Amino acid sequence: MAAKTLTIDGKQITAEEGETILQAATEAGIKIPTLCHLEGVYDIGACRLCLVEVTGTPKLLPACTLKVAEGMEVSTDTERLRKYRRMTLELLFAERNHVCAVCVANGHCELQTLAYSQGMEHVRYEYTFPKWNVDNTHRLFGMDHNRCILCTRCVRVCWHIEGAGTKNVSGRGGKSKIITDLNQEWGDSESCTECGKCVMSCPTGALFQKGSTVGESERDRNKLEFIVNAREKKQWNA
Amino acid sequence: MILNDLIAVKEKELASQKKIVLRCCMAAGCISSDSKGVKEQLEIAVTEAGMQDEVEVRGVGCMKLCCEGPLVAVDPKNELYVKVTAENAPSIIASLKGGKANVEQTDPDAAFFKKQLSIVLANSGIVNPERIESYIAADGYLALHEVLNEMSPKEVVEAMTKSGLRGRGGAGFPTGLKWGTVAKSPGAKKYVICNADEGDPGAFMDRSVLESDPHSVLEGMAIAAYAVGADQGYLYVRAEYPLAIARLHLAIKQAKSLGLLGAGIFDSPFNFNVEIRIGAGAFVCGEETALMMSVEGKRGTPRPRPPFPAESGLFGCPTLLNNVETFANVPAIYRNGAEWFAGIGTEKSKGTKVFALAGKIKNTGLIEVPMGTPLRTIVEEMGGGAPDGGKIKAVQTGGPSGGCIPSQHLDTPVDYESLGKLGSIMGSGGMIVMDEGTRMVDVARFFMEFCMDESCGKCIPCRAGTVQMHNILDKILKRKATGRDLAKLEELCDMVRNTSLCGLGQTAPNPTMSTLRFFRNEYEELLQPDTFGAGATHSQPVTK
Amino acid sequence: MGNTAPELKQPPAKAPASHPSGDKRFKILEVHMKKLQFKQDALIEVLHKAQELFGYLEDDVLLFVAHHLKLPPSRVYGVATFYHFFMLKPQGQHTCVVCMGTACYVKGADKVVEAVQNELKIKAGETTADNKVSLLTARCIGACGIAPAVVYDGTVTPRQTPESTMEQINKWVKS
Amino acid sequence: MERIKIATVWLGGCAGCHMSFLDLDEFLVDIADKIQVVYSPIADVKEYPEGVDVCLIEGAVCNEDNLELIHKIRARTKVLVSFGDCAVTANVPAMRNQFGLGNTESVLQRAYIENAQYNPVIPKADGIVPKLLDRVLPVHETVQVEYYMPGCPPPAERIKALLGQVLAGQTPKLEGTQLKFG
Repeated sequence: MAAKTLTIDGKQITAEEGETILQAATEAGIKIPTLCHLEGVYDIGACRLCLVEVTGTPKLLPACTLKVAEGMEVSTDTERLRKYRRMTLELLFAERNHVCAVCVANGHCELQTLAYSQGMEHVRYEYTFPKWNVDNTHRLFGMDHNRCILCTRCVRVCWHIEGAGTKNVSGRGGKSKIITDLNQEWGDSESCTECGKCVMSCPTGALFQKGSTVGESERDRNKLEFIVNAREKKQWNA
Repeated sequence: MILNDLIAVKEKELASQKKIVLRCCMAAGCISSDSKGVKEQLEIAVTEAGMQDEVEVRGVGCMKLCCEGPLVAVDPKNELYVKVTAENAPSIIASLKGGKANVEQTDPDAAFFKKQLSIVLANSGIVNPERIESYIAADGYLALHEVLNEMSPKEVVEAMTKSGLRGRGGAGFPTGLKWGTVAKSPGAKKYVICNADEGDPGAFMDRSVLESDPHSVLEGMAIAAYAVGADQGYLYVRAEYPLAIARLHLAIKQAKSLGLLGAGIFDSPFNFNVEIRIGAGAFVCGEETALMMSVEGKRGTPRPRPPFPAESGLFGCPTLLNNVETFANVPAIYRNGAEWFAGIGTEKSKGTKVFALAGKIKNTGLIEVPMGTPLRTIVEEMGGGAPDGGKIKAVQTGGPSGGCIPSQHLDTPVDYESLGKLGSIMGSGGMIVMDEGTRMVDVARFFMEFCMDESCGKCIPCRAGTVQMHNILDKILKRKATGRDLAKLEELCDMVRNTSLCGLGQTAPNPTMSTLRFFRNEYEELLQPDTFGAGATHSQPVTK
Repeated sequence: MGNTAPELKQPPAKAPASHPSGDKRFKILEVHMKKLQFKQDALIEVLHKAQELFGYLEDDVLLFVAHHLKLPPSRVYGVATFYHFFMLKPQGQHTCVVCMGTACYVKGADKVVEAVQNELKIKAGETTADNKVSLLTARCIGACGIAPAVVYDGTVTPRQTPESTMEQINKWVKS
Repeated sequence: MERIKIATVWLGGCAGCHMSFLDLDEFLVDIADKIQVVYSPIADVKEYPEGVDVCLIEGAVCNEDNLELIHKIRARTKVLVSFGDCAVTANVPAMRNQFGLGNTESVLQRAYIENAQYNPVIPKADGIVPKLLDRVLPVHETVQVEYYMPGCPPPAERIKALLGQVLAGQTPKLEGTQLKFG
């Protein structure tokens, strides 16, 4: 593997060929906000929070799928990017019913954390207050669609890590919904292995373990990475 | 099949040509006005008059002046009957022996026809799209033969580059450059895809090309496949175009049986198979990465580029993707030479462009004009202006991704750059004329609603941003919005355009932005006074 | 979903060769899938065929397709609901599709939809209570030259007005 | 130095933010000589006065009374602070919005009839019981708001930080975890 030299936020960095900007930045201690990205599963560039500016390219590009290149100049934290990130978060908060005060993930929610770390002090867009249901039919887990941000992490872990393909997205646009099998109740699913990886992967309180209190709902994401390393690289470093 | 066989087919077809040909439009528009019945009755009338040996009633593709359909043309008398009904048939046939048919005619030499320059539509309304022999008689598949026998793939790409053809799907990417990139991409398996998912509401050029001259698209695809080293092609067609699909199936079958598609084309080592994939009603599938997902049988959600399809496309292989009109240009370019093509149009936009002229205009239908033709020539001279003495207010190009060009800019030449400067795009060729009765905020909301419904939902700015923008536009129309809402709308336009994952989201704000640019007063007239009562000293510290 | 996901290896589906209901249409669908070599990428083609046979895609049919193409049901459902062309609910005996493309819209297609909605007391996308008429809208059927266009039971009809549309619909209602 | 006129107001909310305000403890004593509380649920003042410098607004705008009051407050106040999640996001009071926007009747039905253990009746007294708005709104959707203090409730430290900045004559700015919802 050839090494590539590039600058991120003015910092000279050497990265392996094939690495993404997000990986290279993380290794260099530069934090780029992400939401749909999850270590261990493939990236889809959907949440647009990790967009960065690349000198010479008019378009903003997602750091999670953009590969490093020799001589690249990347900016991750410009005024413009910060503004767009705040707006993206505002749009998410206005899209469904995210009521932090009464959420199982309060205090352990990536959306909540991103909101304050990006300085989103209020939402300027009108809340849409859609009516979504809560699927409480599974004996171990529940899904509250009101809190879903459609990052599809659960869909990807279910496909890519567990291999069951229980979860997918139905519909499109704002009507998109995470489904179980043929859009049936989770409790009736034949394909679900009850492995709980989807719950571990969820950035918000949309997927939750039943019976756990707010304090317990911290997710063990390292476990997902551990499993991927074990399966793909045959490395078991817990 | 070798060249001599091809020539034999052509000569046989020409030799069997009858003295008089009645061309009867059998494209979807005229069929909906019963042109099938017209054709049947014409055939019966010919038989009854005992003229079978001198008269051919030929079902042809689109004859362009759709608003006057069903159309029947008489060769060589150069007569064009309009709004023909089945009952008119005997009268038309009787007139062949002299006299005048009691059927409305239009002047085939009127500006609508005379100002056209047909390359893509050269066979449209002339050949029978259901017979490959008819296409071969018009020199069809000659270009493919020449390319396979006399040019290396590299030379084919070079000629395409020289022609200056740019993608007709909307963005105008140089076709030669695209072909070259795919050709150079390493990979044993490559694909060619024809994007026939004409999704712009108000555009029907590709439908007409597929219905009227399907073989030109197949030939174009085969030449492209040879140039880039592909052996498999897919035609992705909208399910809303059943007639086009049926004719394509037939065309593929006929081409295969003559050895013009399949294995060892023209006895060369070149193999090329084409499969049809039918869309299922998703505008976003016009975006290339989404289209490929759909061809793979998945949800048509786009993915970030790079990697570009030219490097990693369908099933992860290098893939060439062009639209219908682009491919339909290809045979003519190799038949007549790249220089010939480069001699048409403007400096940066070569060749012709097909437009679907519709909306509040007298002559609706298909037109093909050289690049650089002023909009005014198209809408006023050819289109005949607004009907009933109305006044043209704006011309919308590029559909939900384009903009509204106000009447004061009608002298703009139609080319990629000029339209871009006005905040619109060439688009795939939909051209909707709007008159004084059209409210521009309503138009903006119409397109925003379209984008909102068609957003795939993958990325947040497009999924949630279009909803918010639509809500604001709705609020403005209901006279409930204030200047603050308008400011929010403009901010969202900028954000969604710059942060969305694919072209759908990136261009969704265009109709709103262009109407704001040229018709801002229409927005402002609807705004309400702000009752928010801002704090008088709000940025001041409050200490006394 | 499943952008770049590796193709899944599902446990062999234990689907019966044909459907236990004995409905012959399942057999026809299966033959069609066989012709397409049960290729997973032919899912959309298969769904088209299924809708042609059954009129709409009920759960039973989707499950049958999933088993035979060896795809997870969630994927089949995800695809079926992504595309507007696929119907998951049965349609009325007659369908009236009003084209709402730009050309039709500026020539008054919205008035046509409004008239039908008011007369039949249903919204676009719904079916009358007696199951006689379904009102649908389309995003452009490419018939812009003859706008506004309405498709009655599959037949494209040019230059429609609220009156001409209601005339056709009333014929159905009275039949 | 003239004391800064401060008001606090309680719209649709649980009063938790005011409890948190009282948690300021000694700080309240520290600032007592710098401020004058001119209107508050914890002070018995009937009419919102003119010329208020800063108003902390707890709660969402839920009914016609709230709406009338907030407009009056706006007209008579220099700086408005959305105080707590209900003011900033409409929070829990807005959860009724999901159950039919513009359908307040079904909300009342649910609260006063279906869930009633005794005496199921919807309170209706024109001029006394204010009418519910079609939808519950965060304060900034009704009037201009200068500063936002999220939290359910905002911890005393957060209130202290903002008030401290105001009293120090600075433009208040909350950052990082001080902006945390919930």
